[in-house]
Amino acid sequence: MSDLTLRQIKKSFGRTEVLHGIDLDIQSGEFVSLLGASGCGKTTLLRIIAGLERVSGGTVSIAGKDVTSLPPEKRDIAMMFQSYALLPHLTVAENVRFPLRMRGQGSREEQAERVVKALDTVQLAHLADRRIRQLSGGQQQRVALARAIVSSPQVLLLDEPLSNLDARLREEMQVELMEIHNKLGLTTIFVTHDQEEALSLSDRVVLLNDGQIEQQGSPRAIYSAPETGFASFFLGAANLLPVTVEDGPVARFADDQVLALPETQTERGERMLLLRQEDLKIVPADTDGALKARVAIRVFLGARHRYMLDLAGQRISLNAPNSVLVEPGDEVGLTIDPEQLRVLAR
Amino acid sequence: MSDLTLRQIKKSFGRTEVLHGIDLDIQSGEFVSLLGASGCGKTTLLRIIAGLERVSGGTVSIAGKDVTSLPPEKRDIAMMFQSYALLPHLTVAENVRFPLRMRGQGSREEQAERVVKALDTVQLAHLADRRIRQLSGGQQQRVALARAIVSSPQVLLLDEPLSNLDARLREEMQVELMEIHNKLGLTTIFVTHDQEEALSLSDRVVLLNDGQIEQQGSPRAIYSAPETGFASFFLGAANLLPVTVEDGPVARFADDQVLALPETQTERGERMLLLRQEDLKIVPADTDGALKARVAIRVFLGARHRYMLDLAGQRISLNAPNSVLVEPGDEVGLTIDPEQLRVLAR
Amino acid sequence: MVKAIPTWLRWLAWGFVILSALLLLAPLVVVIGVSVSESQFIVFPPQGFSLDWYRKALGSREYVEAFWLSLRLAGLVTVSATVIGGAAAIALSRRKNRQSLESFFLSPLVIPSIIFAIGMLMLWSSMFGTTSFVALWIAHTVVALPYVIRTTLAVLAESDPFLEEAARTMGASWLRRLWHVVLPQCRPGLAAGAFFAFNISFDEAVLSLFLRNPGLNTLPVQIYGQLEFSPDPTVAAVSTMMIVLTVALIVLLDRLLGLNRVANT
Amino acid sequence: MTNRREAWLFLFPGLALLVLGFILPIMRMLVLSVMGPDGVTFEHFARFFQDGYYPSILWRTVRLSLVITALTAAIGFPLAYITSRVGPQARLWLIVMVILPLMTSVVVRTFGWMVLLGRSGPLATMLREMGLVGRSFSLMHTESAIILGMVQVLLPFMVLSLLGVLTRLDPRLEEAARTMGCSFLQTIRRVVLPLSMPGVVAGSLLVFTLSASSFITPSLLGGARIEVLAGSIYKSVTQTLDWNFAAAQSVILFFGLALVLIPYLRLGARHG
Amino acid sequence: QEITINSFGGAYEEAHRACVIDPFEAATGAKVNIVTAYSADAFAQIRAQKDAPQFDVIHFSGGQEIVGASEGLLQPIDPELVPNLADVYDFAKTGIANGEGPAYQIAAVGLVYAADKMPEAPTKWADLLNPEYSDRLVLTDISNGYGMIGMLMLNQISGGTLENIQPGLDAVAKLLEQGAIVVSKSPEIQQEFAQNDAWIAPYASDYAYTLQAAGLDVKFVQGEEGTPASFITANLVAGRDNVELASKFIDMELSPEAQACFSEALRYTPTNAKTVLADDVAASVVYGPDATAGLMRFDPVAIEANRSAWVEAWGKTIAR
Ligand SMILES: Nc1ncnc2c1ncn2[C@@H]1O[C@H](COP(=O)(O)OP(=O)(O)OP(=O)(O)O)[C@@H](O)[C@H]1O
Ligand SMILES: Nc1ncnc2c1ncn2[C@@H]1O[C@H](COP(=O)(O)OP(=O)(O)OP(=O)(O)O)[C@@H](O)[C@H]1O
Ligand SMILES: [Mg+2]
Ligand SMILES: [Mg+2]
Repeated sequence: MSDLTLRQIKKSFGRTEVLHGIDLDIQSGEFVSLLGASGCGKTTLLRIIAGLERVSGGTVSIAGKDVTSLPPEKRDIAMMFQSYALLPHLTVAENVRFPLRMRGQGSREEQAERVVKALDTVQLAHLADRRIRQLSGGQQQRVALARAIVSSPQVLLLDEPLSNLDARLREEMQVELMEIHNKLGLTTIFVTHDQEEALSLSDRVVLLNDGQIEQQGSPRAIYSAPETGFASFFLGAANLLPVTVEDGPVARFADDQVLALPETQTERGERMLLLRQEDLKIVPADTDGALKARVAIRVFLGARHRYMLDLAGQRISLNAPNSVLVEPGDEVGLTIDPEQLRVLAR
Repeated sequence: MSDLTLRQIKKSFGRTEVLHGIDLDIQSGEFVSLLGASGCGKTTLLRIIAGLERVSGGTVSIAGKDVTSLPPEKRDIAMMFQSYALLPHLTVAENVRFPLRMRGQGSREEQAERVVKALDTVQLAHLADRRIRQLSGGQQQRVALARAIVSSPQVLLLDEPLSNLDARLREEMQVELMEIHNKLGLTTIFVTHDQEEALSLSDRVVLLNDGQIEQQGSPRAIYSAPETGFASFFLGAANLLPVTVEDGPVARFADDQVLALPETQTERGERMLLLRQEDLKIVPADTDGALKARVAIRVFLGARHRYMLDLAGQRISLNAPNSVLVEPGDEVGLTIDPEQLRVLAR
Repeated sequence: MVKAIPTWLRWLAWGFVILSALLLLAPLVVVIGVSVSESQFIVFPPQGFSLDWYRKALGSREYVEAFWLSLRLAGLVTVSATVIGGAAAIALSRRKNRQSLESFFLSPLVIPSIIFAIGMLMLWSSMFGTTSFVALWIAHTVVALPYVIRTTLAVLAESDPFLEEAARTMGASWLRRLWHVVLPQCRPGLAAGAFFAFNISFDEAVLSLFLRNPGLNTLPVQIYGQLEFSPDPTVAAVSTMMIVLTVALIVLLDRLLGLNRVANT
Repeated sequence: MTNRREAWLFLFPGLALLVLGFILPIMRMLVLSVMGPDGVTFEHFARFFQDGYYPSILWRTVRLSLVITALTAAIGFPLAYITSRVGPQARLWLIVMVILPLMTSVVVRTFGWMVLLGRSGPLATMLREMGLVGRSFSLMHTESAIILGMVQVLLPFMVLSLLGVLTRLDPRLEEAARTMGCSFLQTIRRVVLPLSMPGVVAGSLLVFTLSASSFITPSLLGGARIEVLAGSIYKSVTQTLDWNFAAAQSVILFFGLALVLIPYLRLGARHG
Repeated sequence: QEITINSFGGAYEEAHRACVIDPFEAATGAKVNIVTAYSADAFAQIRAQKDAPQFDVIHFSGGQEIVGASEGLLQPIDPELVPNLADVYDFAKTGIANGEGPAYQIAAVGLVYAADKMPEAPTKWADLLNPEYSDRLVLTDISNGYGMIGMLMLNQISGGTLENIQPGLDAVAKLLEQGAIVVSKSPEIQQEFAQNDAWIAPYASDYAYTLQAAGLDVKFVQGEEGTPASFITANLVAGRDNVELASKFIDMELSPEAQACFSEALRYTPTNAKTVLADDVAASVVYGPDATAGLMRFDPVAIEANRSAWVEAWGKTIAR
C-alpha cells in the first residue's frame, strides 16, 4: 500500500553536503536496515523521510505520491529519535499515549489498553506513572520505543532503538519488533550500528557510506558478496590483504606464501584478497596447504576468543570458538575454502 | 595509588531503594566493567563514585580516605555521562578543553595539543570547531569520550561510552581505551551492556542485578563459573533447562531423554541444567548419545546463524558457524562435553 | 551534585537571601506600618494603632470601584497580552533571522509612556471620540506585550528542538503541538510574562491617567489623585490589602494546584 | 497548515496590535518633534543640544539605567539561582518575596522609601546616632536613592526572567562540569551563567528600558534637582505644554537607548 | 442630562462635591461626572482630546486657561447664562473676553511654617533667606503652580522682575547651597513637615489648612512684601453641546453660598463680592474687598510666555 521512493535526495547543512543523491525504493511492508559509519547521514535520511528536514534536492514519494513538502504530521509515520525526544512534562504512560491522542485513535479506554500493551512489550509497565527524568537511560530508550510502536503507522522509522539495552533485553526487543512488523505489515526502516542486528532482522540492508548508498541487498547477498572494499570491511569482520594474483590461479603474499584461488578468478596482477574471519580456520602449523601465521594477541570474549595474527607482515583478526585454544607466540596454520575467497581491486 | 573502596552503599530515590548495599574494592589501575540489566543501578553507582549523588548509606573511600561527602571537583575523576552532558554553548574543541582549563592543567598550548590528540583518538579532529548541536549522535558520544580521557584523572568513569558507535569504530575505540588505560595506569570503571566488550576489555567484571552485586571476578572466572542462574543467563548465551538428576549421574529431561553428567555431580533431584550455547554442537540426528532436537527458527547473522531449537518441550538457542547448515523443521542431534555441563538449583 | 555546596557558601547564600529580603521588603514594612498608624500622615515608625484607614478605604465607593475596574482590566490585559505575546514569541523563536522583529516588539518599552498616552488619546479621539475601556485595554496590552515576549523567548531558547519534531511525527497538528508540547515548554516564561502583564496593567498610572473618563478610574489613578491632594494612610491600607491578597492567593493556588509541582517540570 | 502560514498566524496579532495600537499613536506624537510654527524644523533637537544641560540629563538617564541594570543582574542572578535550586516550600516563599513588591503601587512603595531614606528616617537616624553623619544628612534626593528604589522596584523583573530559564537548565550539565574539576562557583560562571544568558538578556532588557523610561520613582526619590529624561519629558508635556520639545526628547531618548541596546540584542542573539 | 468636570481629588474633591456638585445635582436633576485630574494633566488631556472632548467644565489652578483659550480649546462664557458673574471681583474675570473662565477661588501664597518648631514666627518673605532656616527650608519646583509663584516672589524681593528672573534664581541657588531642599509634589511638603523636621516653606493657604486639618501644627502667614495669589478658574470647554447646563454649573460655583462653603472647608479666598464668611473662617483667609485688592497676581500672560524658558533656567539652576 505504501511504497516509499527516494529519488536523488540531497541535503546540505550550510556549505557541507551530507547526502549526495540517495536513490532508494522501499516496498510496502519491507523491513530495511540502514547501516553505516558514525556521521554518514543515517539520521539525516530518516529525518528527511519523516519530513522533518527540508531536502536540498530530490523527491520523496509515498505510494506514488510526491510528499517532499508534506509536513510530518500529515505523513502516517512514527519515528523514534536517537535522542529519544521524550516529553519531560508527561509521565511514561502519557508519553506513550501521546501519538494515539494526537491521531485520535480509539476511545480513551482503547488507548489506555494499547499503552499498557506497548509498555508491556518493552517491559516497563511497572513504571507507567514515573516521570521521564526518573528513568535510567535504557528505560528512557524503551519508552521511546514504546511510543513509536504504539500507534500502527504505515512507516516506522527507528533510529538506533536498542543501543542502550543489554544483550538479553536487546534480543527480546528484536523478537518483539519482528513480531510487530510481521503482524501489522508495517514498512520499517531501522538504523543500527550493529551488523548482526541488521542482518538478522531485515529483509534488506542498505549500506550508507559518507552520504551515499554503497551497496544494498538482502542480508545474505550483501554479506556474502560485498562489492567494494568498504562494504566488505564494514559488514563482515573481514581482513583485506594485498596480494599478487598469478597464474594457477594463486595469490602470492608479501612473504611468498601462496594460496590457491578458485578457477573463476581470471584477472591477474596486484589485488586485495578478502579473507572473511569466519571462513578462516586455525589448524596446526604443519597442516598441508595451510597458510602460516603467528598469534600476536588473544582476547577472551566469553563464548569465543578473538585472535590477532601476523600473516605476511600484516595483522589479521579472527574469532575462534573456545574449543580452539592457541597461545600468543604460537605458530599456527590457517586454512580456507577457495570458494569463499574474493579478490578485489587494490 | 588510589584504591577505591565502596562499603555498604545504599541509595534510595524517594521510597524506592535502587542500591541495596554494594561492597566493592577496586585496585588502583584496574579496569573494571559494570554489567547489568537496564535499570539495575549502574549509572547510579557511577554517580555515587563521582560524588554526584548523595548516598543513603555506606561509605566511599579513595586511597584509604573517606570521600563520601567530598564534592566531585575535589575527587580526581573524569566521568562520561550516558547522556553525554556536552555543553551546548561551547564548540567541540572547547568542550574537550574544558576539564583541562578547569583543572588548570598545562599551558594554553599544551592544552590545545592535548585536545587535538584526544580528538584524534576519537577521529573527530576535523570537527573541532563545530557546535555540539551540529553533530550526529555518534559524533556527540565521541566528543564526550574525548572530554573524559583528555585529562588524565586517577579514576575514569565511563557510562556506556561506545553504545552509539558502529562496530568498526567501536573496536577501534576499545583498542584506544585499552592503550590509554595501560599507558597511564588509570583506574577505569566502565559500564556497558555488551558482554563481549566487558569480557574482552576488563580485568574484572562486576555483575549487578537489581541493585546488588550478583557476582564478580575475572572475565574468565565469571564466564565459565557463573554462580547463579541470573549470572549464567545474563553473561553467557546460556540455556537453562529443568531436569531431574538421577544416579549415573545422568540428567533426565521432560521427554525422558537422558544426558550423562560428570562424576563430580553428587546431588540428586530436580535441578536446572545449564547448557552454554557455544558448548553445544549440532550433529546429524542419528549420532550416538546425542540429544534430539528439532530446528524451529534460523536467523542469518552474517558470520554465523542463530538457531532456535525445540528440545524436550523447551526452546533453546545457539549460534552455529555457517559451515553447519540445517533447515527449520529438520531433526538434529546435539552433543556436549559432559565436563562443560553445570547443574544449578531450580 | 548541585547539593555539594561548600558550607561557607551556603551561609553566604542565606545571608544574601536575608539581605535581599530586606531590600525588597523594607519599603513594604513601612507601608504596612503606616497603614495601621493612627497618624494622618505617612510617617514611620507608626504612631498608635488603628484600622481606620482600612475602614475608610473599604467604605469608599471610589476605591472599591477603582479596584474592581483595575482588576477587570488587568485580568483582560493578562489574557490578551499573554495570548498575543506568547504567540509572537513562539513564532519569533522559530525564526532564524529575527533580530529586527525582536527589537520591534520591544519598542513599547523604549518610548516613555506619556508620549504613547498622549498619542493614543489624540488618535482615539479623532477616530472614535471619547475614550473607553477598550482604549485602555488596547493601550495596556501594547505595554504589557514586550514583557511576555521577552520572558517567553528566553525560556524557549533553552528548549529541546526535537520535542516538537517528535510530536509532528506522531501526527500532532499545529494546534495540538502548540498545546501539548510548546506551551508546556514555555510555561515558566509565559507564567512570568503573564504575571508581569497583570502587574503592569494593575499598576499602570500614566496611560490610565490620560485615557480615562468619568467611568474609567483605575486604582493607581485613584491612589495618585489621593496622594496629590491629601496624602493619608488610606493608600497604605489599600496597598497592604493588596499584599495580603497576593500572598493569600499564591498560597491558596499552591495548596489547590500545587504550583510547585507544575513549576517543577 | 504550513510552517510559514503558522508563523504568520502567530505573528500577525502582535504585529497588528503594535502597528495600529502603538506605532500609529506615537507617530502622531513623534512627528511633532520636527514640526515648528512654519513647517519642518530641527530647532527642537537643536535646543536639546544647545548646551550641556539636556545632554547631561540624557547621560544621567543612561548611566543610572546601566548601573541599575548591573545591580539588579548582580543581585537577581544569585537570587534566581537560589530560588531555582531550593526545596519546593522555600521556593514558594522566595517567589512570594520577590513578587510582593510588584503588588504594591509604585507610588506607595516609593513613599515607603522616602520615609526610610528621609532625614528622620530610620537609616539617617541610625547613622546620626552613630555619629557618622550630620544633622541634615539625608539619602533622599540623591542618585543613590534613585538606584536603591529602582533596584527594589525592578528586581522582580530580573529574577522572574531568569527563573524560567534556570529551572529548565539540564542539571546534568552542572554535574558534568563538577566532575571536570569546576568548583561550585566555577560551574556557575562557566556553565550556568552562559547557558542562562537568554534570561539575563531578557531581564536586563526589561530592567534597562524600564529604568530609562520611568519617572515616578526617580522624580520622587531623586527630587527636582536630579532630573531624568523621562521626567523632563513628562514635564514638557504637562507643565510647560511644549509637546514638540517633548517629542524631540523622546526621539533622542529612543536613539540613546537603541545605541546601548542594539549591541546588547546582538549579544543575546548569539547566545540564544 | 449630565456634564463632566474635573476636580482635584482628596479633600478638595470632597469640598467640591459638598459645596457645588451635590446642590447642583439637586437643583437641576442633572448628573455630574467627576474626573479627578490635576490642572496639568487635565490640560494635556483636553488638548489631546481636541477632536472629541469629554469635559464640559474644566478647572485650572496653574494658568492653563490662557494657553487653552489661545488654542481655542475653551469656549467664551456667555454672561447671560452666568448671572453670578456680575458679582465677581473684576480682577477675577479679566480674561473673560479672551475666552478664559472666571476665577472662582483664590489661593493666597504665603509662608507655611511649623509653629511648634520655628524659633520665632516669620513675617516676611525675606525671612526665607535667613541662613539659619536654610536647611529647614522647603522650596517647591516651579513645575508646580504654587512653586512658580513662590519663586517669582523670591525673585521680586531679590530685585528681579518678570523680565529678569536671574536675581531670584541666584537667591535660590544660594539657599540650596545652604541646605534648602526642593520638592516637586504637594505630598512631599506634607512629608517634610510631618516626618523630616521641615520648618518653613512658601506655599498656599489651602494646603496649609489641609496640613492643619490633618493634625500638624503649622501656620500660614502672608508675607509683608505682598501676597501673590493663585487663581482657580472654571472654564467652558469648546466643542461640547450642553453649554447651558455647563454654564449653570459655573454659575453655581460663583454663587456666594458655594464660595462660602469652599472657604469654610478649605480656606480659599472667595471671588464673589457678596460672599459672607463666618468670623473664624474670615480670620484665616484673605477676605473682603480691601484685603483681596491687596492680593497681587503675577501677569499670567507673561508667565505663560516665559514658562518654558523659566522652567529650563530653573532646572539648570537647581541641577546638581
Ligand atoms: N530520580 C529518580 N527517581 C526515582 N527512581 C529513579 C531515579 N533515577 C533513577 N531511578 C531508578 O533507579 C534505577 C537505577 O537507575 P540507573 O540509572 O542507575 O540504571 P542503569 O543501571 O544505569 O540503567 P541503564 O542501563 O538503563 O542506563 C532505575 O530503575 C531507575 O528507574
Ligand atoms: N546542523 C548541522 N550542521 C552541520 N552539520 C551537521 C548538522 N547536523 C548533522 N551534521 C553532519 O551531518 C552528518 C550526518 O549526520 P547524521 O546525524 O545523519 O549522522 P548519522 O549517520 O546519524 O550518525 P550517527 O551514527 O553518529 O548518529 C554528520 O557528519 C554531522 O556532523
Ligand atoms: Mg544518527
Ligand atoms: Mg545508565
